[in-house]
Amino acid sequence: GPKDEGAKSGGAPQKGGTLTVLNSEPQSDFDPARLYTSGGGKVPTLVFRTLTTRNRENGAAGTKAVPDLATDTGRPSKNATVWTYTLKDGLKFEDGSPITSADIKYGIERSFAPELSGGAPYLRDWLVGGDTYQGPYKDKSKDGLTSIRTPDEKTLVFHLRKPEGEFPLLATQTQFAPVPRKKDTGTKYEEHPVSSGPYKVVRNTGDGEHLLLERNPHWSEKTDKERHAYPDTIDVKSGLDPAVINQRLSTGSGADSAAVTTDTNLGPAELAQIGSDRELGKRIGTGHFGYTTYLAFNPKVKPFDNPKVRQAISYAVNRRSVVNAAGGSSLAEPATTFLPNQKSFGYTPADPFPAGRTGNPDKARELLKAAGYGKGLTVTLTHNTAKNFETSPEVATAVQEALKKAGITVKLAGLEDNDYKDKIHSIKDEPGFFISRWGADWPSGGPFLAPIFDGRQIVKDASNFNHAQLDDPAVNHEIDEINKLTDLEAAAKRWGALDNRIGEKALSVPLFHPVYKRLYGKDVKNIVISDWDGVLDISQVSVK
Amino acid sequence: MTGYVLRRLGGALIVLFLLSALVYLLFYVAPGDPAKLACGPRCNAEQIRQVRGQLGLNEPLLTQYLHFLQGLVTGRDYSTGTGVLHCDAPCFGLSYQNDQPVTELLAARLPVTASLAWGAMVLWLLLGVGTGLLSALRRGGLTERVLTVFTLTGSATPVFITGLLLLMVFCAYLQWLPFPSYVPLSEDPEQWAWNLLLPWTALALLESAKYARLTRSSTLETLAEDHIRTFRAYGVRERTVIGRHALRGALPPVIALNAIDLGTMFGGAMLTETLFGLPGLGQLLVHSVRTVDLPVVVGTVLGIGTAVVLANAVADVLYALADRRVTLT
Amino acid sequence: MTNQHEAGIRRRLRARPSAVAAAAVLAVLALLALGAPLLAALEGQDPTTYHDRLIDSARGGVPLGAYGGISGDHWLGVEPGTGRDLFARLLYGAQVSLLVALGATVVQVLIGVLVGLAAGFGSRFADSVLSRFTDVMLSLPTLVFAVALTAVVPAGFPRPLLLILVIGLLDWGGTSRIVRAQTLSLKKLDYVAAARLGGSPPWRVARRELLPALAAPVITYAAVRVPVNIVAEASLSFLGIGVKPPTASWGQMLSTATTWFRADPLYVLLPAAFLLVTVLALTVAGDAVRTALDPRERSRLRVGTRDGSRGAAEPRGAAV
Amino acid sequence: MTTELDATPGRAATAPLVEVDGLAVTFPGAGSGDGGVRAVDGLSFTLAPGRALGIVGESGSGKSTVAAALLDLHRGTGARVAGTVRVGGLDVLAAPEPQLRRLRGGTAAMVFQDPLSSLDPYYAVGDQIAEVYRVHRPDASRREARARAVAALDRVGIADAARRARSRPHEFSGGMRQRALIAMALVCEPRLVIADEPTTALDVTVQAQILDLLHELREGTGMGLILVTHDLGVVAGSVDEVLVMRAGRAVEQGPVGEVLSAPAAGYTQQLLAAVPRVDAVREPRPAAAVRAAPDEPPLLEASGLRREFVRRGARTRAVEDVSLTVRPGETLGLVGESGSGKTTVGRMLVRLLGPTAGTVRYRGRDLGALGERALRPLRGELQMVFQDPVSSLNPRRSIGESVADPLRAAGELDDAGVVRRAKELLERVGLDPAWYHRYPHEFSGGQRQRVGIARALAPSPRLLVCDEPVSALDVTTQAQVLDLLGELRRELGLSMIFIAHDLAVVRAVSDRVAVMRAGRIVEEGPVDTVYERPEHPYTKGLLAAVPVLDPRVAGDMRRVRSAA
Ligand SMILES: Nc1ncnc2c1ncn2[C@@H]1O[C@H](COP(=O)(O)OP(=O)(O)OP(=O)(O)O)[C@@H](O)[C@H]1O
Ligand SMILES: Nc1ncnc2c1ncn2[C@@H]1O[C@H](COP(=O)(O)OP(=O)(O)OP(=O)(O)O)[C@@H](O)[C@H]1O
Ligand SMILES: [Mg+2]
Ligand SMILES: [Mg+2]
Repeated sequence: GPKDEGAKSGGAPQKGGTLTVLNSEPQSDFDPARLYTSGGGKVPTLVFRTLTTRNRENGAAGTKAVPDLATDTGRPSKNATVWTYTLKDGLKFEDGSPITSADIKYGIERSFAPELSGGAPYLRDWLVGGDTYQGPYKDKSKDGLTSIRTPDEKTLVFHLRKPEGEFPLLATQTQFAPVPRKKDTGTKYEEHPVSSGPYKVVRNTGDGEHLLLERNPHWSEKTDKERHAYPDTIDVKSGLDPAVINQRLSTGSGADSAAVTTDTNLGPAELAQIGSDRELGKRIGTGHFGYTTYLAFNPKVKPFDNPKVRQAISYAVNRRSVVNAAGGSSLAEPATTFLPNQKSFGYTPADPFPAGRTGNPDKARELLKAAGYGKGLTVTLTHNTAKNFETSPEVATAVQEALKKAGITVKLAGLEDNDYKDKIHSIKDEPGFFISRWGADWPSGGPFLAPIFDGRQIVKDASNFNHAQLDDPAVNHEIDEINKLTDLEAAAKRWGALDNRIGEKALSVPLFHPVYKRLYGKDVKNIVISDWDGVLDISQVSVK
Repeated sequence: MTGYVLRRLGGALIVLFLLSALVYLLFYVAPGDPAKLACGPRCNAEQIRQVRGQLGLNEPLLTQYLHFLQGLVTGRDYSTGTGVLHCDAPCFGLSYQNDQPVTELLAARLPVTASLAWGAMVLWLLLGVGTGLLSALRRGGLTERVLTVFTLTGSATPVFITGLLLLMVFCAYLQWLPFPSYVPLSEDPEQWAWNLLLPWTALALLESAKYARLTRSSTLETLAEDHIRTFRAYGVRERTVIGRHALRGALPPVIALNAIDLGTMFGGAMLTETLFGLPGLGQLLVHSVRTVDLPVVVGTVLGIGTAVVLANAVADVLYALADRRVTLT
Repeated sequence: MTNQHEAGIRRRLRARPSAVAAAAVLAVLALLALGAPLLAALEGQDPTTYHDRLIDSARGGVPLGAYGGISGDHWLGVEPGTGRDLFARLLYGAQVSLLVALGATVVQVLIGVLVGLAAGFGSRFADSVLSRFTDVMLSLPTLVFAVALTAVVPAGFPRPLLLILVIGLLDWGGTSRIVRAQTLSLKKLDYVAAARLGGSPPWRVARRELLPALAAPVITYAAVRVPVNIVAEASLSFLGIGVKPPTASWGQMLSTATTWFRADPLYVLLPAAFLLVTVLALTVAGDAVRTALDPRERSRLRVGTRDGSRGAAEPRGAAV
Repeated sequence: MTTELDATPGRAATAPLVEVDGLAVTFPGAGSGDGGVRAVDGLSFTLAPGRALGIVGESGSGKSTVAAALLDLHRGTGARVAGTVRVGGLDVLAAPEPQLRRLRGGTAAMVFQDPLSSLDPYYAVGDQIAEVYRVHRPDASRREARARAVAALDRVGIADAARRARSRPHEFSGGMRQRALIAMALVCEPRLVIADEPTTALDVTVQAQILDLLHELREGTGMGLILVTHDLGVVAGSVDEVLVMRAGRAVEQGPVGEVLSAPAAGYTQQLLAAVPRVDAVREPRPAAAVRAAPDEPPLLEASGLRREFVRRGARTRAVEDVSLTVRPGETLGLVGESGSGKTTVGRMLVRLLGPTAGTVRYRGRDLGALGERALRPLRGELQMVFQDPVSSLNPRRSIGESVADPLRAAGELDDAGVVRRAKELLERVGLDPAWYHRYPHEFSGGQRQRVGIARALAPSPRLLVCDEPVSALDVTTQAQVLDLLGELRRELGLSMIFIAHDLAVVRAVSDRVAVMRAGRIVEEGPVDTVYERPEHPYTKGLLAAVPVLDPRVAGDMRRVRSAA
């Protein structure tokens, strides 16, 4: 589509040149089966094409799925349990061989192999037979995963266990990228994945730390409306410290002037430092990603079984200091709803326990008194000690300070990252009160609300995300109903309503939604940052 | 001498063996489930179970450890799904996180750490031995006082403070130097050195202080020895006495300490690597501990341990070689 | 030790102006740490209250006003992101840092002396076992150990104590080596042989003949350990296993401050300066104690005589 | 108190080589008040070319300080030097640095006491000598200097000098090192050689060789010699005049024959009287003690003792197949040169060391078969007096406590009893019991040795191993301690093993003597028999090398040695 209204300068983008990518995390998982989500605007998008893909547009327009390998975003059966796709003509792998529906089926199948773990759980949960299938390495049967049918070389039919109106959004994930069975080398595939996109891997050293991508001659621009592929070469250097990345981008000497990063944001200190520098200020892109940091309650633990206590805490929270602790108003927006404040999620403004900007301790005290804790209350707040400003211990202390005013003494239990994750995601060890965050797998209320509030997603013996262990038939039913909708706008409205309904139960206290600020090199043009995940879209930029 | 070296090495092997066992044990109590981490954030119980089997975590700890030891000696084979991946003889296993042989990961990080360590060493030797000699010669004078303050400050400053101050001055205010990031030596030697200059300096400032003190006291000690008196009594110039006789006697402990420091640097530069964002062994260790990546943790710890233990052994041998008197009494 | 001997030590300590200055600095620091609540009250602040109005929320939470927000109310400015008072945090931080460093030193010295003495004075077998064990401890990276230890310890366990234990249990190798080397050379002295001939059992020999002689090198080494342990506390905070928030320690402050060195230099410089001064003072004091306890210092002048050199040659191993 | 040393007419005509007038050296600080230590106080003497002067005196009397002052080695050390010193016409104390450097080694060369530590361990001996040569002959080539060094080594009697010049000091024996130092002194053909205790670290046989060498060189080249020593026997055969020092002052000066045969000063007399003589017949022994029935079972019996030491892979055999017996009341002397294994044997006998092979039986019981615990009751009966009075006392404990320690360990007495007994013991060895609470550093070497003896006596031993108990002491103190030991032996009926390298000392106290060499006993027998009719050639050599006090006899003996 036509690109780039909000950004950028100096003439139309041209083909040619080398784009440098400075990243902190190496692309050590470069296997489409192992990537958790689509890799969005990131490096994998240059090599893997999928059935559908994100709309590469700035802002909210970018939250829609659009066709990629397929001719459309999928044709659902009436109840949305069967989805049919047709491949475009003229699709080729980097070796010139044609891309067939079998290649896509195979790519999905191998994502079930335990050797290639790491992907998102949706395919397992949605596809018929997905819960038991173990991938093509173990299962040598001719038909493989039978819920994916390939009646011919161009057609794929997916059979789902229940209606899933958002299947086109799922089909953006890299598991839907074609993998030629003959070229599959199992766990070693990631060293040199076979490209279906505009670039192919020429060099991959240091386990994805240094990648060199060059044009894939068999990629045809005609079949791909979404990727531009302006630069001739893409040089990805990772394993860098975030501070180094931002420093190099702002200095922009040599190759760094034509550099971007796809995984590093500006931290509060960097933002403060850039401050009034106008030149740098112009080179900052702002991205939104559906994310919420919140206080989670486990009502199975006293005193959080008492809604009044939960409400009191909701009233007492001082979101201003929380936002400041999380990096200030440029990097975090105060949250009063669980759903991120974006239309695609179905955001419907609400504030069931209005705490104002700095908290309402009086109201909180009142509630506490009513709950029988008039003389004060001591609770323990569990948090992660990892030094990441979005969840920094300062957020916990900000909560602690605010609750102090309401007569609640908060003891902090900071846990080391692994320990923290182990505990909060285990039904057995789950603390009563902790800081948690949730982000969307794609921009919709479904993957945002269901794992957290769907009673059937309470996981007993693995990672559980339904922290409140809410199993409310009404909520469950509504989730099922919305999933049946294939009109995503209509669905969004109902997700918003559901969010408000759940919010009134005070099962969590939304704190803030993060905002991402990304710096890019001075010679980089055609900046596109969509609200899908707030990442600068690498497939759009040009350096000439 | 050979026998001594052999016994030293035997001892080193035992230490490494114990070290690996200890890490296995510690790992056992450390929080986090590697299978969950490797599987991704939202695996179900069945997936986790399968991944656990895939990683060999279902076996009892002892069996795992024995397999690990076996792998060290004979190598191991791993299934890639479509075929097998052979991990050659000193096989520390595959990373849980990304299935890379640990040896490869270590090999990829080693140049960074080695660049850091060796470069810093050259610098701290120049700085340390130089100032040490100077203050030994000008003892009691103003020069010594100034140098003493310098060395004390140097050794009293944690490396991340020195590093930060250096960053503040040279990168932020003066902007003379790039914010360090690693450029391989083979790629661009000039950039390599330029980028590493600050970390080298930070480490060298810290370490050189120790060397200055050691060189100083060692030189003074040698100066107090009888053979120095002999040469003075024969009219040899003070300069020659110090340059030829005192320095030669003062060097063995410096050499020995240097070997040890170089060894520790291979593992101990964790803070420096973190501060300057250099992707070395120290950073790998931090990362792998965070992700409960046992093979990498064990591999790195053993790698670092080997460096430390070897350095100690080398230091002893060097000391014995450099100081003839040790072997004879 | 004789009174005369002690007087000599005291005289030698007093004769060094740097030692006196270091002692003064340490005394002031101790007062600041102990008087933290009082001084903070004097300033009218406490170390935990957030001051949202003192920071520029839109610019990452950098303190408003020049020099990190120094003002009459906040003598040393405020912390970015939270607006907490830096003066109060520094003083309270001193408490934790010094406590942890001293405690860890005590633990290290206790273990180090015990292991070193047992290795040096025990049987050959005990020596090789303990020495190997020491080697293992010396080459074990702190991080692995610290993470493992924090995991087994219940969350309610007081953090400073945990830090003392982690640092103490990890880093006694140096002490034990020094003690062992000293013991080995002391053991050769005739008075130890004489004590054995007199029929004293080994532990008695160790206690009466060896331990007193070990005091000087151990005290000296301990004085050097304290600053090292302060830094260790800071480093553990770097790795996220420091004191629990909202408690401040210099290490914790430094580790959060690292990213701010451009935007708010004072935030870095203040804890760094405190740490630096403390460590420097401790090092100078430790050095002074060492030279004062070292009787060889008296014979420094005897350059060129046998007496001057013989004594000086022995602790070479210790320095390495 | 300048005396005309140059008695010989004719020599007086030439200008003196050395002229010292009113020399005073003060070392600053050092604890004792502001004045510091006045090590040399108003010393004057002269030395004519070609003559030899001996400076003798007890330890600490200032001999080395004088020697160093001749080359102004005190310059820059903080010591204050007053008076005048002229060497070869140069006013040493006032000379500018370059002239002083020319003097050092060029005009006057110094030979230091300790041959090992006086050479740089890191460089070849020949190179070190060549270096000194090039300092004084700057235009000499490297090769020439090396040739000179080889020649000098050859001259001092190092066989195969060209090859040995490439060895490092530690590859040389003690005697060879001392020769190398002398070669270094000779290489620039100085007019004066100052030898500061050149032989104290050496065995008697080697000592004799070195003294002979110095004598020959002096005769051959006509250089002057100043020989510093604490051993009167050493000066007897080697110098023309002596100067006796005490506490920094000269107490007597004169021709060597006169001073030694008819000492004028009381101190010199005392000194001479205290010197044990190897030819002296042993003091009469109480019959009861000596003849304690030869058939009585031996108190201690060692057979086939062997001891090896392993150090960094190198195995040294310190003691090999040593068997000996000690009967009750008897004293067995053990002599031998340094490193021959005496101490090792002694320590094995009291079980401070376990033997590698062989057995030690004490009163019929095999000590080796007893564990540490079973041994403890016997410990008290086997005691040892150590050589070094400094390291044998714990500097951090009062002497009384050190003596009381074995008593406490025995646990028989209560606290008051222990203290009482310890004080008795102190008194017994001639110390004031009131000194119970004093610390070792407050005592002199002789007094400390007494404390050591008191401690050894505390557990009421039956056998006392004395490991060179007097070698660290000067002659006068040495005599006192030996007297004390003799007394104790008589009164308490102790058996003793007396270890020493000094033949004269051993003769003075032993009933029987065993001569050790390289770990083995080469000869054993009643003391008079061995000393008067030695059988083993080694023993003979040893006895022939002992310096004697009579200068004439010394000269005769030297001639005999050089003829042999
Ligand atoms: N550098 C010095 N500083 C202080 N005192 C010293 C120094 N050198 C020597 N003395 C003192 O000066 C006195 C004379 O010492 P000197 O070494 O000349 O004695 P000596 O006669 O050579 O003794 P020895 O026979 O033991 O060698 C002694 O009391 C000694 O302690
Ligand atoms: N602990 C030890 N380790 C290694 N070698 C030793 C040890 N003790 C003694 N030796 C060696 O054993 C040999 C005999 O030593 P010992 O001390 O018994 O000799 P000594 O006759 O007492 O000599 P001195 O007269 O010098 O005291 C020497 O070569 C010595 O180097
Ligand atoms: Mg002397
Ligand atoms: Mg001996």
